[in-house]
Amino acid sequence: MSKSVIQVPVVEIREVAEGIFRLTISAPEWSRTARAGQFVNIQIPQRNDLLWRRPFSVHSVDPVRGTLDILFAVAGRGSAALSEHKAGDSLNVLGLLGNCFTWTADLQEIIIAAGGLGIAPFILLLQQLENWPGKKTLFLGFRSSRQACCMQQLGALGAEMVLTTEDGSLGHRGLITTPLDDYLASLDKNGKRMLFLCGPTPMMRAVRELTQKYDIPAQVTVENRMACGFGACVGCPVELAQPREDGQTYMLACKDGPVFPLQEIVFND
Amino acid sequence: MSKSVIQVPVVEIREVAEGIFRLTISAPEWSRTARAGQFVNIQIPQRNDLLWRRPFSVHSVDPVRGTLDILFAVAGRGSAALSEHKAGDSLNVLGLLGNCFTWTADLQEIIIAAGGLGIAPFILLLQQLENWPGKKTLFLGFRSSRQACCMQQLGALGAEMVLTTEDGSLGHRGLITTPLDDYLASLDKNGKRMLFLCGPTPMMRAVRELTQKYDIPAQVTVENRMACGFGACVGCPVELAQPREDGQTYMLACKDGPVFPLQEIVFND
Amino acid sequence: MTDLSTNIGRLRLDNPVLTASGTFGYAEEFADFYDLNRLGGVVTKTVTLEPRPGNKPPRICETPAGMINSIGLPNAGVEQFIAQKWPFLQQLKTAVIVNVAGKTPDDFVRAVEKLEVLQGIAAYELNYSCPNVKEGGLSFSSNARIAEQVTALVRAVTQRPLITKLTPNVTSISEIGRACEGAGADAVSAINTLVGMAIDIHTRKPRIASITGGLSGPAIRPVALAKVYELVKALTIPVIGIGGIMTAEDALEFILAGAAAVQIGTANFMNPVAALQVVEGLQRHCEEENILRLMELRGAVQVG
Amino acid sequence: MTDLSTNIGRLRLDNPVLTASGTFGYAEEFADFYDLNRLGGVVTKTVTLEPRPGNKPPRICETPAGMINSIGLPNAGVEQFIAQKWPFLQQLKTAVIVNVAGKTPDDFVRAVEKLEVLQGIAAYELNYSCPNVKEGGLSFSSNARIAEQVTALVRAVTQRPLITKLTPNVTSISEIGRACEGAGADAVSAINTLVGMAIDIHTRKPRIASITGGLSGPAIRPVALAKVYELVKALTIPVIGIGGIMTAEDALEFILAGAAAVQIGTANFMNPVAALQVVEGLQRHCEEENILRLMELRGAVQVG
Ligand SMILES: Cc1cc2nc3c(=O)[nH]c(=O)nc-3n(C[C@H](O)[C@H](O)[C@H](O)COP(=O)(O)OP(=O)(O)OC[C@H]3O[C@@H](n4cnc5c(N)ncnc54)[C@H](O)[C@@H]3O)c2cc1C
Ligand SMILES: Cc1cc2nc3c(=O)[nH]c(=O)nc-3n(C[C@H](O)[C@H](O)[C@H](O)COP(=O)(O)OP(=O)(O)OC[C@H]3O[C@@H](n4cnc5c(N)ncnc54)[C@H](O)[C@@H]3O)c2cc1C
Ligand SMILES: Cc1cc2nc3c(=O)[nH]c(=O)nc-3n(C[C@H](O)[C@H](O)[C@H](O)COP(=O)(O)O)c2cc1C
Ligand SMILES: Cc1cc2nc3c(=O)[nH]c(=O)nc-3n(C[C@H](O)[C@H](O)[C@H](O)COP(=O)(O)O)c2cc1C
Ligand code: FES
Ligand code: FES
Repeated sequence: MSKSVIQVPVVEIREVAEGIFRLTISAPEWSRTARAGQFVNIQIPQRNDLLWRRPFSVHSVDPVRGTLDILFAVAGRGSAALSEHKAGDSLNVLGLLGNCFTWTADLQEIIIAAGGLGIAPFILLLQQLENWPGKKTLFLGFRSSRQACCMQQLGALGAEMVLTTEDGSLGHRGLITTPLDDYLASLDKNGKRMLFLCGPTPMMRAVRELTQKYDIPAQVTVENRMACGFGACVGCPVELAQPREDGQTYMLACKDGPVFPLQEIVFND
Repeated sequence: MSKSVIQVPVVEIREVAEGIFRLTISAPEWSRTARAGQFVNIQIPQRNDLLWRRPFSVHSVDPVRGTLDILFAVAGRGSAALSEHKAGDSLNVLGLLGNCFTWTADLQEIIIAAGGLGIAPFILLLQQLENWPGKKTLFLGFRSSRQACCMQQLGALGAEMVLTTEDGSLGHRGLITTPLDDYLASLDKNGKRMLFLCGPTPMMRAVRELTQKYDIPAQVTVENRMACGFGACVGCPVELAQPREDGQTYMLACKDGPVFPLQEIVFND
Repeated sequence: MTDLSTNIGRLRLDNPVLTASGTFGYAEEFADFYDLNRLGGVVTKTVTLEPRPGNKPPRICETPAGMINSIGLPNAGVEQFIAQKWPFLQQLKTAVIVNVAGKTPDDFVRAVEKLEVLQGIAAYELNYSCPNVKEGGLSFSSNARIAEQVTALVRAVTQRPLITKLTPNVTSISEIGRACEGAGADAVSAINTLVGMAIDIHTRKPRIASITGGLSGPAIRPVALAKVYELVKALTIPVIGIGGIMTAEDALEFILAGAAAVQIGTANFMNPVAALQVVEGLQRHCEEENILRLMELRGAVQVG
Repeated sequence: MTDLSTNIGRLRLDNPVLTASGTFGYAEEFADFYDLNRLGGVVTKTVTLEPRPGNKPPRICETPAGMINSIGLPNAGVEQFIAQKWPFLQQLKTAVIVNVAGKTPDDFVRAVEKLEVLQGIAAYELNYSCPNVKEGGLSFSSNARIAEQVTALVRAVTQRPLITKLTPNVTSISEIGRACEGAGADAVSAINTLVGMAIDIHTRKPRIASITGGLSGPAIRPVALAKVYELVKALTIPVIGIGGIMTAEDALEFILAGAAAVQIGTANFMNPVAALQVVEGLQRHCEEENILRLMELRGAVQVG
């Protein structure tokens, strides 16, 4: 798929939870071709002092309307400016960037572990998996019910869901790793499964330990700082746990990723 | 009058002619104390890459509503961003800055020469002169009727008006200096008069020649580039035609001006 | 109550926020906006032995996140400074640092000698960026030998704290800093502006009459921080950080890098209360992070 | 049709817009976005004799109107460059300039010797900013004697046009430029990045793992323009202007200051079609102003 820069209208923007926005843009081609894990890189026009674009995962698509959604949190200056957009405003978007989650035909189950905004890429993933015959189990954790989002979309997408909040205001109280640990322990050892992960670094570390403990292959999507998003600046390295055969010790988050085999990479921060 | 920085709402903004906007802010104190020639220095919040505030003359005031107007043209990045403001938006404004037009009690007539946006400070001047007994004559020139503004306000302010446009689309065709020359020639030499001037540099040069020719004292307001607007950066010098007694060769546009005796200064650009 | 105080050699400041020379006039220009005694101190516009008219306009232009200036150190000379500006400055309870420049080493010495009669000057800051005609246009500040010589000569005529202000336009700022330290400077301040230029493509003229000028503002902050960090590692005397500081967060970067104080420059133009807001922001930061003495953070950057 | 062509010594370019080393990969990364042959030329990412892994993350951070990078010249070495990257580059009809760096003078010579076998390299650009361990961490580019030596050694092994890329982090860039000219360089390019630093006040860590890095982007444009203007006055060989060029207007400032060509760096990240838009903007400017040959504007800045 060739990358391009498009100038597109905002179709809709909604605050779906506290400080969390879903922004819909018109992008007919991408709405048909986007794969879960891929991202777009958005110019923030109001903030001429911000040099870089801001990267966001493709959250979901509607190929019929020709739209693409991102789900984002107000984390700083750029996302704050983005959240002030209105329907009809024009955005300069670079996409589709990065690789995607992949699975083989012989899998029995896909387990998704998402922390907070880490849910973003998985709506598209579940859309892609709509007619997939295997089992889909989603472990989803939020800090509290105030940050919870995507419940409605998830309801329609046919995954079994385990929900936690740190304060117990929705679902089980605690971190997602507790029920995930129990669940992985309960599984028979011979089934072919894959775990997909997206969330904050401490969660990624914890889930990595679990996948090691239960020997489950896993893919993770990383969120490195990015100046370009398409391999030009070499500023977004992901360290490999083992150097590759050709001696390379780093991969690029934007080009070789953002999805990586969980065991193969080192979390630097 | 002590200077201050205030955070105030935009009360109204209107495009009053092609690319020319009148912006009204709430500023009760300044609406009572502003004098014609003084200016405010406005931060452009949308444009974080623009370091400097943008200076604009006080255009008119409404002490009853407690508002102050500026009249501005879209000249570049900052004024373009300013023009996109809406009523209710908040602006950070530094004021009141600079000196003002002054006149003595014994004058018979005040002659105003304004080119284009140069009309901006003179509405306030005419407001101040409302009960002044002398004669007020306004020479006002625009490029064409499309840029003409303030006609309604001027109607109510009791000045005799000579209007020109370069393309003849309103008033006399040509430059303001032609009728001004005729008018000055027609005056008796003994009357006490003062001319107030604001306009583009070529016009200021031409009017200076006329005031020399007819020996009429005049004051002009200048629009130097300004980093601060209150004497701190020393970046806005106005060159004196004759060094002062203490040897000084420059005055500051923002602090010693922006109003200067027309004969005493040199136009550098 | 958090302790924001800091020491520049023997000079104790209530807080580390100073104003940068040439951006704060002689302080009077800012008296309308806030109580100047809330600052750690003020640094005056550069004073020279003889009056200087300043450069031809245009003297300033705006650049991305910065500005270029070539003001030319206009001032009425040290005698008029004493007569006209000192009476106001003398009333201030905060530290008043007088910035001095000259075309020759002797100019510096004679200007400082005249200032020595004034009671209450907290320190001198020597501005070496004035072009030195004798040495072929090179500024004092880009030559370690000359910087050393001027510092030593001024050191000989005053007991007051001496701060030498360094230019970033050199291969090794720490070499110059070490020369000043060796010659008896009590502190260095860095950075002065970077040499910069801009052209109006429509008129095809330089945007500054003197062709090149000094770049300041947020654009240069990363350069300033790198130079301050280099100086802190190389010197034992305190370093005062200057360059693009707009907020308390920016000031903290310099303190973490090891600066004992900071100066607010260009920010004063955009926001006349900027320096006060930096003081308040530092106070707030300490309260939020339970820091009892701000200077605990000095040099606390975690490297390696 | 306006003539946008320019000459860098013997090298003729269809237009003066090149891409800056390290910001355009090996060109392939941009092939999706536009026809690369519309550029005056491309400069490759730095190639070194031996493979280099690059620096630890974080390697980049954003600053006001700029960014800091410390990528560390990761590349697979000159042999892998020839095997993996050259096949794509070779197909381009536009000028391909290969940027070379080394830790020792000998590294430069051996890398260039290996590249000599390739048909179609338009020129070499020598990147002297790689820290030279032998000379105590000083980069080649900040020492005129070493810059001269490396230039002369490489000059001896190739007939191809040689461009030496200069660092701005020196007291006198024209001194280094003159040394390169004297040693046989066909052109100089300037500037490489300014040394810069930023600290995350919350983690108290430098924002770049290597503590300091290189500042680029619009923030540094005024510095770049001043250095280019200084070089143009001091040298007889062409100067290629680099630093914060985002638009055709920015490029024109450099051409008016005397640059024979320009390189687009950081802009490529924000806007992948930036370099093409500069070409188009220069074309449009010439048409609007009735300029038949763009290079009529070279050095046309009106001073005094
Ligand atoms: C491939 C990819 C996909 C992403 N998908 C999503 C998504 O779907 N939804 C979402 O809300 N966010 C996502 N992010 C993170 C998002 O890009 C950052 O939150 C955003 O760039 C912050 O910009 P800002 O201007 O608001 O914050 P800034 O003001 O720039 O910074 C605020 C804080 O965030 C940190 N930060 C800035 N940029 C990044 C970054 N790229 N990665 C990590 N930390 C950063 C800064 O260091 C600072 O501490 C993704 C990032 C990547 C790389
Ligand atoms: C005391 C004073 C009073 C003024 N009153 C008014 C007024 O009442 N109405 C009005 O429309 N304008 C007024 N101006 C001019 C106004 O400040 C400028 O038009 C405005 O700052 C341009 O900003 P910008 O960001 O839109 O343009 P920029 O993008 O910054 O520049 C556009 C062009 O305008 C030039 N320019 C920028 N700033 C100035 C300046 N301060 N003076 C002259 N040229 C400049 C630039 O060199 C450039 O060529 C006044 C200026 C001063 C100093
Ligand atoms: C308009 C202007 C005038 C200046 N004048 C002086 C001066 O007279 N003496 C001096 O030592 N530094 C002078 N400087 C340099 C500042 O003190 C400061 O070192 C520099 O601007 C960097 O800080 P900043 O980025 O916070 O402005 C001046 C700077 C500006 C912008
Ligand atoms: C991320 C990044 C990587 C760079 N890598 C190199 C490099 O490998 N070799 C080199 O000579 N210059 C390198 N540079 C410097 C640029 O080529 C250029 O000289 C500098 O960035 C200034 O131009 P700009 O402001 O347009 O980016 C790099 C710059 C950046 C931002
Ligand atoms: S963000 Fe530029 S290479 Fe990955
Ligand atoms: S604008 Fe700063 S002194 Fe006049």
